[in-house]
Amino acid sequence: MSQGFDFTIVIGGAAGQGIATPGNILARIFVRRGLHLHAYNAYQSIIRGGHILLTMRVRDQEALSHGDRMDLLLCLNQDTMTRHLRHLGPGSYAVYNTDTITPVDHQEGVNLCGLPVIEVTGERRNRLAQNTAALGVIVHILGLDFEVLESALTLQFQRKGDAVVSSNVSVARKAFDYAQENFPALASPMPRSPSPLAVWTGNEALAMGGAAAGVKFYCAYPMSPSTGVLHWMARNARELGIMVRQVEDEIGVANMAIGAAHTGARAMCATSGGGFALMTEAIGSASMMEIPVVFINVMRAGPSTGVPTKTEQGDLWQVLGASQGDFERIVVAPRDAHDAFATIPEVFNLADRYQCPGIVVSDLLISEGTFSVPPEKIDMTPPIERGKLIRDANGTPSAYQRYLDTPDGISPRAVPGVPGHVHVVATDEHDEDGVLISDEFTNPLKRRQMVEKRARKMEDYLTRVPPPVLEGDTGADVTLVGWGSTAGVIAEAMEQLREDGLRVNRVAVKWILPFHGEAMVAALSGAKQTLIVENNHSGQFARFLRGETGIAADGHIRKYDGEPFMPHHVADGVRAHVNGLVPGGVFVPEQEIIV
Amino acid sequence: MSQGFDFTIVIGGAAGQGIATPGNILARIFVRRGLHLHAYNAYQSIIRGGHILLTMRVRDQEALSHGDRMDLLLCLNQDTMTRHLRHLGPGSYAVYNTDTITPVDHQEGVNLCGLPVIEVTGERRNRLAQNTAALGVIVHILGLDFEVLESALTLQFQRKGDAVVSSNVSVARKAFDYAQENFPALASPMPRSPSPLAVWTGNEALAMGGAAAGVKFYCAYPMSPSTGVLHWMARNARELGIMVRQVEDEIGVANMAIGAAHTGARAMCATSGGGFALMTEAIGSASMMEIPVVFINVMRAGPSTGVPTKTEQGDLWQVLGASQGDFERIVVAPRDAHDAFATIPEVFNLADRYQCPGIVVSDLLISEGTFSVPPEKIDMTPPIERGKLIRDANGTPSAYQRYLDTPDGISPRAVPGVPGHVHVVATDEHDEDGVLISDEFTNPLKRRQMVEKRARKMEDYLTRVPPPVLEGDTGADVTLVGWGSTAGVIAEAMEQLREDGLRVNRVAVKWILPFHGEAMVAALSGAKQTLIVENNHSGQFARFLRGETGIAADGHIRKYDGEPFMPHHVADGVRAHVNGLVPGGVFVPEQEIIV
Amino acid sequence: MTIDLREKPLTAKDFKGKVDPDWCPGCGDFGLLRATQTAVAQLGLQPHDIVCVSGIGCSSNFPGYFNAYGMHTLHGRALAVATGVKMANHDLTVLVTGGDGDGYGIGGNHFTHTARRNVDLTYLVMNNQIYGLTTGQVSPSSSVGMKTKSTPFGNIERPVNPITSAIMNGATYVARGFSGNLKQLVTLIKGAINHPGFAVIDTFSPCVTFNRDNTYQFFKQRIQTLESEGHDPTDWKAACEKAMEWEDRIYTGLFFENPVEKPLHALEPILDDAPPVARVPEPITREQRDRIVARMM
Amino acid sequence: MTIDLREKPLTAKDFKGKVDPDWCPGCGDFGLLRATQTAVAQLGLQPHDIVCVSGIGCSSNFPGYFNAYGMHTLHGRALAVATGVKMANHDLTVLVTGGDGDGYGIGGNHFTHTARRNVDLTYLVMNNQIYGLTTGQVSPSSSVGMKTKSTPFGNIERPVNPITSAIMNGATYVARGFSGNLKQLVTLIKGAINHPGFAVIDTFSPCVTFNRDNTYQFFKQRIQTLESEGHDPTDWKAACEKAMEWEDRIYTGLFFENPVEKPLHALEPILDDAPPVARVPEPITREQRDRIVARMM
Ligand SMILES: Cc1ncc(C[n+]2csc(CCOP(=O)(O)OP(=O)(O)O)c2C)c(N)n1
Ligand SMILES: Cc1ncc(C[n+]2csc(CCOP(=O)(O)OP(=O)(O)O)c2C)c(N)n1
Ligand code: SF4
Ligand code: SF4
Ligand SMILES: [Mg+2]
Ligand SMILES: [Mg+2]
Repeated sequence: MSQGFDFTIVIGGAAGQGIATPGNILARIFVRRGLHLHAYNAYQSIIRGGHILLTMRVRDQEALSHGDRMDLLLCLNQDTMTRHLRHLGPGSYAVYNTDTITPVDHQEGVNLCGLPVIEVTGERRNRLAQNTAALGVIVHILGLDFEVLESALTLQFQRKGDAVVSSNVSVARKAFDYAQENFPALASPMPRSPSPLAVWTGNEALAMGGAAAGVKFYCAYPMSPSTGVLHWMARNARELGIMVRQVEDEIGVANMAIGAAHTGARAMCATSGGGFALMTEAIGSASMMEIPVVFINVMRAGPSTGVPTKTEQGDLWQVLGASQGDFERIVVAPRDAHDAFATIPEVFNLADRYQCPGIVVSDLLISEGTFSVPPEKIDMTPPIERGKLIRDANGTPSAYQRYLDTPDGISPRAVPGVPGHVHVVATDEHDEDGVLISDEFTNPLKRRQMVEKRARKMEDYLTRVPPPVLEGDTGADVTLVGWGSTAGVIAEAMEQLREDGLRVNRVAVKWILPFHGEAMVAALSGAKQTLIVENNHSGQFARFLRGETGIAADGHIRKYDGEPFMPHHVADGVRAHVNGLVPGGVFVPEQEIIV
Repeated sequence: MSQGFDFTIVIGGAAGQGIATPGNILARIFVRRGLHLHAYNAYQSIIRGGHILLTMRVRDQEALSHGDRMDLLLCLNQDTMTRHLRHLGPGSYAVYNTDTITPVDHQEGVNLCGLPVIEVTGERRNRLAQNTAALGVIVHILGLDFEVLESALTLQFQRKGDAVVSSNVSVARKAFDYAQENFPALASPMPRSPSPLAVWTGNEALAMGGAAAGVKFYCAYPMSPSTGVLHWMARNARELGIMVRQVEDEIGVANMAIGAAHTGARAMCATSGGGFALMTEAIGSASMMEIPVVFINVMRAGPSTGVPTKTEQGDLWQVLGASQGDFERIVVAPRDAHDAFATIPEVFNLADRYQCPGIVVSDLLISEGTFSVPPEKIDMTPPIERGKLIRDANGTPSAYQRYLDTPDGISPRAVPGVPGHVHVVATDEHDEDGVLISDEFTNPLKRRQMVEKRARKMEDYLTRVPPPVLEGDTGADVTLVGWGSTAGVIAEAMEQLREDGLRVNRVAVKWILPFHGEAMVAALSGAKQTLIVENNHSGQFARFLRGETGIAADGHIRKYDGEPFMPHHVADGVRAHVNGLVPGGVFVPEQEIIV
Repeated sequence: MTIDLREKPLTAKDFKGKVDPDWCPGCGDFGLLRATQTAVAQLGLQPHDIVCVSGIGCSSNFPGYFNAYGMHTLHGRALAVATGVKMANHDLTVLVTGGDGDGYGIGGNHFTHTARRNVDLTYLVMNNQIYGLTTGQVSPSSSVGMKTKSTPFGNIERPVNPITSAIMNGATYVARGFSGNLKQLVTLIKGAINHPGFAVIDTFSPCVTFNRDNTYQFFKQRIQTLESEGHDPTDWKAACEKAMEWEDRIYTGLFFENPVEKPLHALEPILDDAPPVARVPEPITREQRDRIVARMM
Repeated sequence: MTIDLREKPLTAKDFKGKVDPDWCPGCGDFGLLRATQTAVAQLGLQPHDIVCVSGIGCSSNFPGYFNAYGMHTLHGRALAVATGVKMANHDLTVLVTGGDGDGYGIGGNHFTHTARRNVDLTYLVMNNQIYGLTTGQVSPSSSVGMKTKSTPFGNIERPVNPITSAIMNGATYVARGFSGNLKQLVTLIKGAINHPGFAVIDTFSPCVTFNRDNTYQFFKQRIQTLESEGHDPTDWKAACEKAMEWEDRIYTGLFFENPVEKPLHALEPILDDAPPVARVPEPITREQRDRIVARMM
């Protein structure tokens, strides 16, 4: 496929076997060489045991998905060998400890790199020696100098003292030497680029986006796969002056964030589906009181508790239907980690402008994935626009009305503490002055006026967010439509299909509500065969899109087994559709890698 | 319009002035005469003060809405006179106490029936004397014998003792006599029919539907306009052996109902929008555990706390988006009180069959409205079908699997206590035996199997609920589409338009999810101009319908000021659309009666 | 940040809201409103320095009748919202007003955890032992046997005791008032506002429309003040014991005070310099950014 | 209704679930599981007579490892679900199992109100003072100063005291166990199941993976049994006082018991004849229907 360097290392083992450490060390090595990384970790809700499979794709250009390949499989236990050796093709490598692991049936041309760990390293007791030894083997295979590994090990273990560092270096060295003698290295070694990259998870990107947006109040209740945002915030709270609170439940979280936001702080909180369900009532209240707050829903496989460690795009309708009644809010689904980072300040600016809640929809794939990022793309001082916010009295106060029915529907918003602007915000319907009209006289004319005032706010919204665009060949045979995190995998599937001679373009939808319906119709107006790709069972986006535009796709590619799409899954779906092999209209790829 | 008897009495006053009593007395008089009643009470969230307006429409045939007319206005205070006298047309009546109330500008031909209450009745102290006296006047106007009122008063006040009865009868008598001398009666007096009717509110109908369905566990947290269901249940609990609990919040409610349902009792709970938001997480869990429970959402004007005493159809998307992930559930919006009553047992049978939650969407208009009902239509022993329920061991237990992957996706469900069927139900994804697959090995193949098993359950669902049908002229010029409670007002608007010479038909949608999309497309296939009528701002049903069928209506008639549609609002909207006078496509009627 | 408009000392009248209360004539809530207006005036507070947060209920309409910044939020959520307000700007005086259903029913978990955290709020509960706004259902503080629309055969659940519950959960100022004793209420409210920590005043506030059992009469016959008995508010056991009395004698006054425990905002070093809201526009510095990015490489 | 299969007396082993626990080796939850299996076997209960309800958390995986009817419900909601189970069929023995976060954090309000109602449940809390399943954040029972992923600079919120809180809220059997003392646990659990009312056993159940502070060692050094001190479980004040000790001495055992108060199901006459579930198919009689309709006319 690609001509440059594109190599995927897969590490498998049980929880508690310490997969994270070699993963981290390799990630550091790669990004310091300026290579791009896209890592997906398939894991379970278990602290020890089970089966973890970490897929690390390294590329000399941006890696938009974790790809389709296994070029090197590191087996930390027999189970990994048994499950995955058959996925390896000719020229690939299997690295394992021959003391405990035996190869199984495999394709021809696989390089079996069995290391007798005890014999080579002399380590009998240390369960983790096999991990460090494996790194020595891998570094050799990649054609790197041992010094690269040595400095990475030093960095990793220096907190634990010199003895730990030197014992690890020595183990790695012995394995490296053994590998040089016994195992073939890559024909063309791993390249390097002059500009080192940084590495983050999507949750860290979301948290940093919040920090960049000026969030000074963050609260949460832990819930996978969103908890990483809380962890980053908690760690950086002191340095950045962010008040971080863990609250008793998600209802408390949402309401506390609303209180802080009303008081003038930018406030954010993140959760996953079940927690978001508990927040919905508060989200509606923020809209009614016209308080800007940002809520993040990191989707995992549902319904209900579902599969907490697996990904899905199954909460779109929950987000669309969050809370009773008609009300103003913004919904956006970023496409990848950097997009998530950059979107948060944008959403805050929009939420502040329109004085309404903003909902950011991420998923496990983005949030818990590990990705490289060019450091210069980490802009921590994006523009901050707080809209019609009154933070001081500015001379003689005039008769202030919190919900003044202005031409654009947006009323100047004073924060508590400002003299002369005392007012009450209310979740009951109220008049321009914040006085309830749900009580003594439920005036239907005033009621209608206030509904229309709030709705009017959003009239110019679509001029402020980019419309969905058609990317790729115009006049293509197939147009793929995705939303949120599938953007990358769709792009890579398109590359594969192009190699097949199929002309494919795509629309990657990000801004969901209010929706750019007309632009979408325009973008798809020339489409010959439209296929919607989404990571759920019922086609949540397809139904939404049809409701907003009337567009019924010609076919669907869906996956709902908890594992994310790989590019070939999408490409296979396109081929099947093009060849008329999808009678029901919905193609569901087989998940080959069973974790 | 109609040729028979069709008369609307409107009573206005402040909260605390005792509007309910004359309202109840008149209602009893009407239904005992076998006349049909459709009453709507416009009120506020206040215990004393404000403005209440009770509209009681009496008809010799079924009254499908509270209509468009005021034939008799009873003013209990000056405010009512000032607000509403101008709504009276020629031949109508205004009844009031001249001691405290003065008429204002009015149309010609209104019969001003001012009663000098103190002078006529001799009652100086008793604030409520004016109400009883007014009944005397009204009974005269309606052309009824005084005995009718006497027996109604006796029935109403007998609990308070003979003295209260006789003083009320005496006041009423004096007023009746005065009225006979001073005010004209109706040209043709109120008729009677041989079969007396009963009277209920929609909430009572919902509760009775539950009782008829065999509900043995009802729990709730009070929330207007759903609380009437709790009140009926509490009152009848002992007689019917229903365990009724008021719980600490709606989260507790939903989960408690789930516990009771799992144990084998039919369990139900009702709430309104904000409470429903809190229940959503549990609703998803019931679906995942495959437990049948019925949740009622009685909509009121939103968003958020909104206008608690006003009506709206604004929670459709909340209901559609209740809880994260894709999951099985039934959503139905009954059309009126009797339909609500009859629907509950149906939903229970379906929920039991498909082992999933059922959601019934009512609104304030249905739930708090007062309606006549022919007693023979109150069938308290509807068919009960509990599906694949195992309530005893039935011989030697075989290897029981709670989530057995059967051909129809429905697995036999054993309740706790049955020997040999011990199992665990789980909100985490699980295998056929109920063992979690979210833990040790999150097997994507099993995951997919279980998602598909649950989805398969609903495959034959549409064969079991009636499809939406086109009612009225085929080949009509305009097709009106409504859902839930607007069925009646649309039917009456159609009558009015037919008198205009406009040919109108309609589809009144009731069963919402899973949706009869194909039948809907068929029903609307011949429509020339489709207009969707709904009681919300954003066109929630229109968007849903388009998403399910691709049908984009030609126009919309919407109302979101808290007050329900009156038939002429809908008719006006149709006329405006037909005449091309609705540039934006959305007609919003003016609410003329300001309460 | 704000212009100081504090020229003239304010009186209770200056704390009247934009509209008159729509409570039923005789409702106990009038008493707490008047007492609060008097207390804040006597403390020399300005309307813009106060935020009054409520949930939903008759009593929760309070902020609309009180001249201060107000938030009329969701049923049961006032304490959570108020904690957010206080954490964003601890220079504000934050009052929380609401009903027994709002606070001890649906809002019970926030009550427990706000007490545990000792957030510096003044929580004024208008306890009428009934759900007023929804027209008379049983509340978590209704007595056993009470007949309501949802318990027509009499309540079978024992009521919460907000006083012992607040004490045991960690509230540091716990009192009981009666809307028939304004003088005591004013004193208690002033003490609560001055107290640095979570202060709860559960106030008997009769619902004259739906609660026929716990009337002014009922309380007048039973109420005794703790002051008159020389109760020691640092003795939690005595406080709990006195709070449990009900049949013949019911105490009002300050049950418990913990003068030592610091409030939440004082324990968080981030808040030492200034409240978050004062730092809102403060951008991430170049050095901060570089430190963060360096850790990622 | 059900066939009686009670031929042979069961042993703890018969209460092993379909799969082995996936808890970390050494996790305290193994102790509570074993103790519960032993207790129900000793009481002669049959698996189908028991329903074990949990929320979400490491500890909440309990029902999967226990041979009985089980419900693995939502995080924090086990007590509400279990109340529904018990109200629908009070002939069942209903156990509720879960974590400290599940029960005292998100589930706190159900805890308070279940205690107040005295629902006849046995509530077994595996208290590890941490959020285990979500990989180590502060919990409402974490000690002040504890460093976790969400409190890297140390926890500043005081922990709940589940014992005093249960007692004050009305639970009628309140105990504390330690998964390092199986014998005591078995006794306490048997007592709890036999007790007609809401029984809570808060059990120290060390999380060996995420809680480095509250280890077996920590507890072994401090734990003292109430039995050994002759504590009187009807004395709530002594119970609360003993439950508050922490630094040097930590008590386990039965703190409090109220043998008089009736459980909720015994107070509701509707349940006198039979549980609702037994009456499910019972239709409305003609007479009942006619009485109802008559009132509507
Ligand atoms: C989530 C939710 N559930 C229910 C309601 C309905 N509701 C409004 S006020 C109230 C209870 C009022 O009782 P209380 O808090 O004691 O206040 P009071 O009216 O007695 O002063 C309820 C149940 C609501 N607004 N929101
Ligand atoms: C509504 C909701 N919020 C958050 C979560 C995530 N979650 C799962 S378990 C858990 C806490 C676990 O702590 P605890 O209850 O103490 O149990 P432990 O794992 O320590 O035994 C959390 C926050 C969830 N499942 N649902
Ligand atoms: S109903 Fe009761 S609580 Fe509400 S305002 Fe009236 S007296 Fe007060
Ligand atoms: S993480 Fe802690 S609580 Fe969870 S199983 Fe492991 S030791 Fe037990
Ligand atoms: Mg109350
Ligand atoms: Mg825990």
